[in-house]
Amino acid sequence: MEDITTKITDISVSIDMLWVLIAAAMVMFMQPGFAMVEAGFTRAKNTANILMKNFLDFSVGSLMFWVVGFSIMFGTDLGGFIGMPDLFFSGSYGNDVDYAILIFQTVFAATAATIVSGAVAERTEFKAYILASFFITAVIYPVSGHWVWGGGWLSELGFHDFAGSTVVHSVGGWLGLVGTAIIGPRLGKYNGKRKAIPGHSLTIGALGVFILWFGWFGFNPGSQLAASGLDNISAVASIFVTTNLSASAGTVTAMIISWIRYKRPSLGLSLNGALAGLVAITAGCDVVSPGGAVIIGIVAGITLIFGVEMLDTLKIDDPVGAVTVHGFSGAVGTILVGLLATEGGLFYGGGASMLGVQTLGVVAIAAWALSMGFILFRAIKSTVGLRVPRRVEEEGLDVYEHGETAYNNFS
Amino acid sequence: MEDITTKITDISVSIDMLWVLIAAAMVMFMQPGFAMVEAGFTRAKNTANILMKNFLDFSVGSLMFWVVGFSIMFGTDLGGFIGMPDLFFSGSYGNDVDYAILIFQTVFAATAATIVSGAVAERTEFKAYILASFFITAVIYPVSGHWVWGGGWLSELGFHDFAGSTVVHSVGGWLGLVGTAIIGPRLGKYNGKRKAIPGHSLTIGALGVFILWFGWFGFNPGSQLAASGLDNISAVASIFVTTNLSASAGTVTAMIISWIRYKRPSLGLSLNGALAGLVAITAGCDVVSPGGAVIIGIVAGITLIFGVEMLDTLKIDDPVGAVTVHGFSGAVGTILVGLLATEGGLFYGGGASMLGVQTLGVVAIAAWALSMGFILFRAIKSTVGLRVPRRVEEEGLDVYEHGETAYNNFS
Amino acid sequence: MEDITTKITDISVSIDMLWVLIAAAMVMFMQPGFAMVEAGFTRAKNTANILMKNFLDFSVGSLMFWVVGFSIMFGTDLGGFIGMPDLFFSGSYGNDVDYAILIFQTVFAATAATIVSGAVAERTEFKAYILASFFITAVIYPVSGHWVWGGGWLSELGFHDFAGSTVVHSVGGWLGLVGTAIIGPRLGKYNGKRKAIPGHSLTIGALGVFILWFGWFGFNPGSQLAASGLDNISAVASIFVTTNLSASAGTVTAMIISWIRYKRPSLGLSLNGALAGLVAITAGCDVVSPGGAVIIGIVAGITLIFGVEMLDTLKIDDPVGAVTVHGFSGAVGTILVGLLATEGGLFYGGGASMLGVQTLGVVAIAAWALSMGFILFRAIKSTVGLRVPRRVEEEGLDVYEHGETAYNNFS
Amino acid sequence: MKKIEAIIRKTKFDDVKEALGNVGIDFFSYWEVRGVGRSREERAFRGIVYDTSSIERIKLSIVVRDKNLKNTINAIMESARTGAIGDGKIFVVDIEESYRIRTGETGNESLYIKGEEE
Amino acid sequence: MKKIEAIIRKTKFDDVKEALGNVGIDFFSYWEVRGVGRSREERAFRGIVYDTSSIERIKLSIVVRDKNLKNTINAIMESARTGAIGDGKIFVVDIEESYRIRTGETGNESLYIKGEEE
Amino acid sequence: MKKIEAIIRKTKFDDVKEALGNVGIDFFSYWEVRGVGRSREERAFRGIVYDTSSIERIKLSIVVRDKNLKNTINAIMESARTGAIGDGKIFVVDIEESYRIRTGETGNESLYIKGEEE
Ligand SMILES: Nc1ncnc2c1ncn2[C@@H]1O[C@H](COP(=O)(O)OP(=O)(O)O)[C@@H](O)[C@H]1O
Ligand SMILES: Nc1ncnc2c1ncn2[C@@H]1O[C@H](COP(=O)(O)OP(=O)(O)O)[C@@H](O)[C@H]1O
Ligand SMILES: Nc1ncnc2c1ncn2[C@@H]1O[C@H](COP(=O)(O)OP(=O)(O)O)[C@@H](O)[C@H]1O
Repeated sequence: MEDITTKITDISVSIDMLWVLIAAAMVMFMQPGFAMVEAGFTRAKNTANILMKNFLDFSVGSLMFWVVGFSIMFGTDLGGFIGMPDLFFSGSYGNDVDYAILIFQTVFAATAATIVSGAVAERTEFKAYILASFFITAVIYPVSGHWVWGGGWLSELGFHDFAGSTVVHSVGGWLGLVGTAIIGPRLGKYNGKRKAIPGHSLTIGALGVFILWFGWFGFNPGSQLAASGLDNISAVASIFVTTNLSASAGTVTAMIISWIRYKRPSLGLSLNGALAGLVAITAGCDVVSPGGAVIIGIVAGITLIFGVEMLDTLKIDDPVGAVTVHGFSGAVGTILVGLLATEGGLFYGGGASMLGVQTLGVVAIAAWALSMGFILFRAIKSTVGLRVPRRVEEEGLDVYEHGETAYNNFS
Repeated sequence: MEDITTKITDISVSIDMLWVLIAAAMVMFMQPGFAMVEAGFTRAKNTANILMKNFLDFSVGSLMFWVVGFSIMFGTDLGGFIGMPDLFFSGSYGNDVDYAILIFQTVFAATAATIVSGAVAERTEFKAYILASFFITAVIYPVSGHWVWGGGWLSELGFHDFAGSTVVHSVGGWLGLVGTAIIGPRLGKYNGKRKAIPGHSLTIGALGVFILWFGWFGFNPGSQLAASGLDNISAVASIFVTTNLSASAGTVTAMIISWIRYKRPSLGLSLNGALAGLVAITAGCDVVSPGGAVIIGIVAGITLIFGVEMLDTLKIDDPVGAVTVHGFSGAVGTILVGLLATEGGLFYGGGASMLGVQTLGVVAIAAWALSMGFILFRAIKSTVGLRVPRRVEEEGLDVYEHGETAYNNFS
Repeated sequence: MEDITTKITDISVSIDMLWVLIAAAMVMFMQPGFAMVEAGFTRAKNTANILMKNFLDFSVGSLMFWVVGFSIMFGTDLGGFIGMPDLFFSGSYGNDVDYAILIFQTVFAATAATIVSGAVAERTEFKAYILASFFITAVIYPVSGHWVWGGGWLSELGFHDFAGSTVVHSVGGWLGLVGTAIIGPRLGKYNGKRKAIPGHSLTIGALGVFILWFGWFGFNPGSQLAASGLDNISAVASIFVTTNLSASAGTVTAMIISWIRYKRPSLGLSLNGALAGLVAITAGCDVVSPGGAVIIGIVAGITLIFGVEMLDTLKIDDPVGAVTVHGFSGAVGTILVGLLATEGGLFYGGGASMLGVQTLGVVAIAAWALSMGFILFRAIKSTVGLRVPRRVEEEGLDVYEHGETAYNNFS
Repeated sequence: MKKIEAIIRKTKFDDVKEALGNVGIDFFSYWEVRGVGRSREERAFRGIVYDTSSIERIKLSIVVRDKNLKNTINAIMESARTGAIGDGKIFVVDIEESYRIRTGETGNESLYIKGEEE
Repeated sequence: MKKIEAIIRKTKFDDVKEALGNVGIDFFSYWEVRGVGRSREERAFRGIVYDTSSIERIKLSIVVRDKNLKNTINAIMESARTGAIGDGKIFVVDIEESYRIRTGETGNESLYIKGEEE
Repeated sequence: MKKIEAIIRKTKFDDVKEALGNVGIDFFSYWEVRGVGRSREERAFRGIVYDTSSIERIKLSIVVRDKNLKNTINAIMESARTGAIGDGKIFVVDIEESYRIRTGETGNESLYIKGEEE
C-alpha cells in the first residue's frame, strides 16, 4: 500500500518532469526561431554577425546561468530582492528534480538575453555584445526574475506573470530599448526622412516566427511545471488554447491594421503581430478564457503597429521590432491580466487591486531593466566601445568582425 | 483503494492528454513545413505572398475552428451529416480534457486549409484566398470531418480513416483541384508546350519536407489520442514505424521512377514522393503491417509521378503538387486500407466489404469537397474576384499585393 | 492489488516508451539539421545533390535497418561479434515495445549514415553514395553497434558509450574519413596552396546546427530509454544539463581559439564547435558531472580547431568538417569518460582500467569502420566509380546528376 | 563586331532565348538586373513606405559579328514584345576586339565555331 | 547617345536614385556587383585565410541622350560621394543605336516618352 | 581607356584575380552571369524537361589605361584557360571618359592612385 502510493507519486513526478524537460527542449528551439527572425529582418552583410550573436548568447547564457544566475534567481531569498548566490549550482533547490528546473530556467534566461541582439543589430561591436549578454544572464535577469518567480517581493504582492511576459520578454525588450537608444540608429536610417531598411529574407524571418510559435507551446504550457493529475493536464491544455488564439488574433489584427494604414497587408508586420500576441498572452495564459486570449491578442496586435510607429517617430531604431514585440506587448499583456483574469480581473468583478499590482510589477521591472541596462551599456560604451566604425557598418559587420560572409557565391 | 484507482485513472488520462498536446504542437509545426515547401517550390517574386497566406490560414483557421468549426465537426450528431453548431466552444464534448482535443483538432483543420494555398499559388488574389480559407475551416472541412470522426454516417458504415488521409489531406487536395482549375494555369505555363517553372529554392523546399516528416510523427501517432497502457503505447509505436516506412518507400519509389522516366533522379519529385508516402499511410497507419506500409509507400510514389504528369496533360497547373500529393495519394492510401488492413483487408482474407466502404468514403468525400469547392470558388470569382491582373502576376504578387518583397539585397 | 501493480507497471512502461518515441521523433529531426549544415557549408551548385543524398540515406537507412540491420545489431548474440540476422524484423527482441526500440534505433542508424555525405560532398557520384549508404546501414554500422549495445564483446568488457559518441558518430566520421581520402580533395582545393571554399549559406548552416542541438535533447536523454521513476527522470534531467553545457562550452571554446588563431571569431568554426561539444558529451552524458561536461566541451572545441587544421595539412578535404566533428570529437569524448566518469573515472579515483577499456573500444571500432570503409569505397570505386567527371564537378553536380538546380531565379 | 545589350521582361526570357536560337545565336550571357522605370508601386517595410519603381528584369549581353546584328535585333524585338509598358530596351555598342580564351582566336573567328559555319 | 556605367556604394543607392530623378533620369538598370579595390580585409573560412578585397557595390547602367550626359554625371558625382576611399567610378561608353522594344522606336526617340518632353 | 569585359569559369576566378594582381590590376568589378553556350544539358522540374545550356560564370569588367590593355588581356588569357570548351571570352570596348567619384579626377588619372605609380 505504502509502496504503491510512493510509486504513484514517483510516476506523477516523472510525468511532470518529463513534460518540463520536453518543454525545455521546445523552448531551447526558440533560439533558432530568434536567430532566423533577426537574420531575416536585417541585411545580408550582417548575417554572420547576428547568427554568431545568437549562438553566443545561448552558450554564454547556458554557462552563466549554471555558474551563478540560477542561484541568484531561485536561491534562498535575501530580503525579497535577490537569491543567495551559489557557484556552479552546487546547492539543492527543493525541486523534485533540480536539474530539470535548471535546464528549463536556463532556456528562459537565454530567451531574455537573445531578445537584445535584435534591437541592437547591424551596428554593435561583437565584444560589447558578449559582455552585455554575460551580465544579463548572470545578474540583471536573475534579480528581477527572483522578485517574481524566486519568492521575492513582487511574488509576495501577488503579481501574476505566469510564463514571463514581463519577467522574460519585457526585460529583454527594455534592455534592447536602452541599448538601441544609447548606440543610436543605423547609418542612413533617419537622414532627414525615415528610411526603410528592409530585411534580406522574409522567408527566413517567417520560418523563425513559425519556429517561435511552436516553441511557445513549450514556453507557456511548460511553465505549469506539471502535467499529471486532471487539474494540471487541463491547465496545460487550456494554456495551449489561449496561447494559440492570442497569437492568431495578434496576426490577424496586425494584418488588418497594416492593410488600413499602409494600404496593403504587410507580411513583416503580421509576423510581428503573431509574436506580439504570443508575448502578450504569456503572463495570463493560465488565468484568462479563450475569449480573453483573443482580446489580448487583438490589443497586442494594435500595440505592435503603433509601437513600431512611435519608436520610429522618436528615431529609435529597432531593426527587428524587438522592443515593441517584447517590451511593449509584454507590458500590455501583463497589465491586461488585471482586467481579464477570470478570477480577480476587473472585468470579472475582481476589483482594481489585481490591476494595480500588475501595473506596479510592470513598472518596477521596467525601471530595473532600464536603469541596469543604462548602466551596463554606458559602461561598455566608455570601456570597450559599443559601436563599430562607420566603414564596418557600411560594408558589413561580417567581413570586419568575423572575417566571413554568410552568403558566398563566387567559388 | 478507491482513491488509488482514481489516481491511476487520472494519471492515465494525464499521459494520454499530454501526448495529444505534444502531438498537437508537432502538427502545428507542420505549418512552417507547408510554408517552406510552398515557398521553395514557387518563384521568389511571390514568396511574401505565399508566406502570408500560410500565416493567415493558420490564424484564421485557429479562430474559426474555435468559433464554430469544432462544434460542427464534433457536436451532437444531427442526422449523420453535421454536428450541432455551438459558438465559441462553449459546450462540453465529453472528452477527458476538451481543450486538448480542441487544439489537436484545430491544427488538423488548419492543415486541410493550408494545402489549398499551394495549389492556387502565384496568381490568386489575397482577399479571395482569405475568404476561401475562412469557409474551409468554418464549414467545408468540419462537415465532411463530422461524417468520419464526429459520429456521422461514414463512421457508422465503418469507414476507416485513422488520421485523415481522406478527411484532412484529400479534402485539402480536392479543394485545391477545383481552385486551380477554376483560376486557370499560371501565365506562360501552357503556351503551346508545357513549360517548367522551377521553384526558387529547393533548399527551403527540402527543409519543409523534412519538417513535415517530423510533424507527421505527431499527426499519425498522435491520432491514437492515448498513450497509456500497453495497448495504446504499442499502437503508437507501431504507427511510428509504419509512417516512417511508407515515407521512405515513397521517397525511394519516386526517385527510381523519376530516374527511369526523366533519366535523372529528381530531388523535386523525391520530396513529393516522401509526402505522398506520408499522406497515403495516414488512413491505415494503425491497421497495416510494416510490410503493408512499404507497399502503400510504393503505390503512393507511383501515384505521385503519374498524377503530376496527368494534371500537366490536362493543363491543370498545380505549382507545388498539392493535388497529387494530398488529393490523389490520400485517396489511394485510404482505398488501400481495404486491401492491406491486417484485419478485414482483402489481401488478408477479409473480403471485399471493407474495400467497398473505403472506396465509398473516398468518393463521397471527394464529391463533397469538389462540389463545395466549386460553389465556393465560383462565388468568390463572381464577387471579389479570384485572380490578380496580368501585370501583377508577371511582376510578382509581393510588390502589388503586399508592398513588400521577400528578398532585399539593395540596401 | 495484483491488478493495480500491473496497471502501474503498464503505466511506467507507457511513460518510458512514450519518451523513447518522442525522442525518436527529435532524433529524426536531426536529419534536416544535417541536411542544412551540409547544404549551407557547401556550394550552391551542389545543393540539390547534397539534399538528395540526405533524403536518400534516411529513406534507404530506414528501410534497410528494418529489413536486416536491426537484427544484426540487436539479434541473439553470435560469438560477441554479430547479432542473428532476421529479415523484416519478424522476430521478437524482448523489449516492452519492440517497435518503439526499432524506430529509435533506426533514426540512430540513419544518423551514422548521413554523416558520411558531408565528408564526401561536392564530388561523389550519386549512385556510389547510395551504395555506400546501403551497406553502412545494413551491415557496417549494425555490427560494431552490436559489440557495444547489442550484447557483444565490448559491452562485456564494460565499454561505456551511452548514446553513441563512438557507436554512431565516430563510425560515421571514420567512414567519412576513408571515403574522402579515397575520393580525393575537391578540384582546386589544394593547388599549391590551401584554398578556402566557403559554404554558400551560413544562415542555412547555422539553422542546421541549432536543429541538431535541439535534436540532441532526444539523442542523449532519450538513450536512457526510460523516464518513469525518480531514478530515470533524474538521469534524463541530468543528461539534458550535461549535454547543453558541453555544447555551450564547445561553442565558446571554438570561438575563442578561432579568435586567437585567425584574429577574428569565426561563425563557421563556432558552429562546428557546438557540434563537437555535442558529439563528445554523447558517450558520457550520463556519468559525468556538469563540470565534467564543461571540460569535455572545452576539449572538444580544441580538438575541433586542430583537427580541422590537421586534415587540411594532410590535404584531406572534408568540406563540412564531418570527420573532425564526428570522428575525432567522438573518439576524444569517449576516452574522456575514462577520466571524468564520476564513478570509475581516473580523475575520480577510479583507476586507469576504465580509461583502458574506453580507449580499446575507440580503437577497435575505429579499426572496424576504417577497414570496412576502405573495402567498401575501394569496391565501389572499381565497380560503379566514385567520383563525377571533372566537368560535372566544375559546373555543379545538380545539373548533371539530377537535372535540377536548387536556386532558380530566371523565370 | 557589336555588342547587343537587351533588357527584357523575366517572363519573356524563354521566348527570347528560343528566338535567338532560331536565328543561330547560340552564345550569350545574361543576368538579373532591376529596372527603374515609370511603373511605380509603393512598398512599405515595417510601416515606412518606400517607392519601388524597380522591377526585376533580365539583361542579355550578346556579342555578334556585324552581319548578324540586324537578325539578332529583330529576333529580340519580336520575341520580347508584349505591347504593354515595360517591354524594355535594346542598345548597340561597338566592340573593338574579341578573344576566345580557350584557343586564343581573335576577331570574328572568336565568335563562331569553325567547321560549323562558313 | 551615351551609356553611363557607374559603380557606387550600396548605402548611397537611394540618394543617387533620388538625385537622378531630380535631373529627369527616370529610366535605368542596376545590379549588384563586387568591387575589387584597395580596401583589403582578411577573411577566413574554417581556418583558411583568404583575402577579401571584394565589397558589394551597385552598378548602374544608364543610357542617355547626349544632351543629358553632363547633368547625369554631375548628379551621380554629387550624390554618391562620401569622400572616403571606395566611392566608386563613372565610365562613359558610346551607344551606336537604341531601340524601344514596345514600340520599335529607335535613337533618341527611344529614350524619352513623347508628349512628356519636347 | 578601354573596358575589358571577360567571361570566365567560376572555378578560375581566384586564379584570374591573382594573375591580374600580378600585372598591377587591382581594381575591377565582377558579378555572376549565366552563359548560354554549346554545352547543353537537360534539366527537368517536376517531370517537365527543359534545356539548360546555362552555366554560371563570372563576368569581369575592368577599365584600364591603354598602355595596360595588352598585359591585362594576356593575364586573363593565361590564367583562365583550361583548354576545354567553355573557357569563355574577352571583349574590348572603348571608354570615352572616366571619373573617380571621390575626387572628381577624370581620364587616365582616375584609373590609378597618384604617388603609387609614375
Ligand atoms: N535609358 C535606359 N538605360 C538603361 N536601362 C533602361 C533605360 N530605359 C529603360 N531601361 C530599362 O528597360 C526597362 C523597361 O523600360 P520602360 O521604359 O519601363 O518600358 P518601355 O520602354 O516599354 O516604355 C526599365 O525597367 C529599365 O530596366
Ligand atoms: N578600373 C576599374 N574597372 C572597373 N571597376 C572599377 C575600376 N576601378 C574601380 N572600380 C570599382 O569601383 C569601386 C571603388 O573604387 P576604389 O578604387 O576602391 O575607390 P576610389 O575610386 O575612391 O579610390 C571598386 O570597388 C570597383 O568595384
Ligand atoms: N558572343 C557572345 N556574347 C556574349 N557572351 C558569350 C559569347 N560567346 C560566349 N559567351 C560566353 O562565354 C561562355 C563560354 O563560351 P563557350 O563558347 O561555351 O566556350 P568556348 O569559347 O571555349 O568555345 C559562354 O557560356 C557565354 O557565357
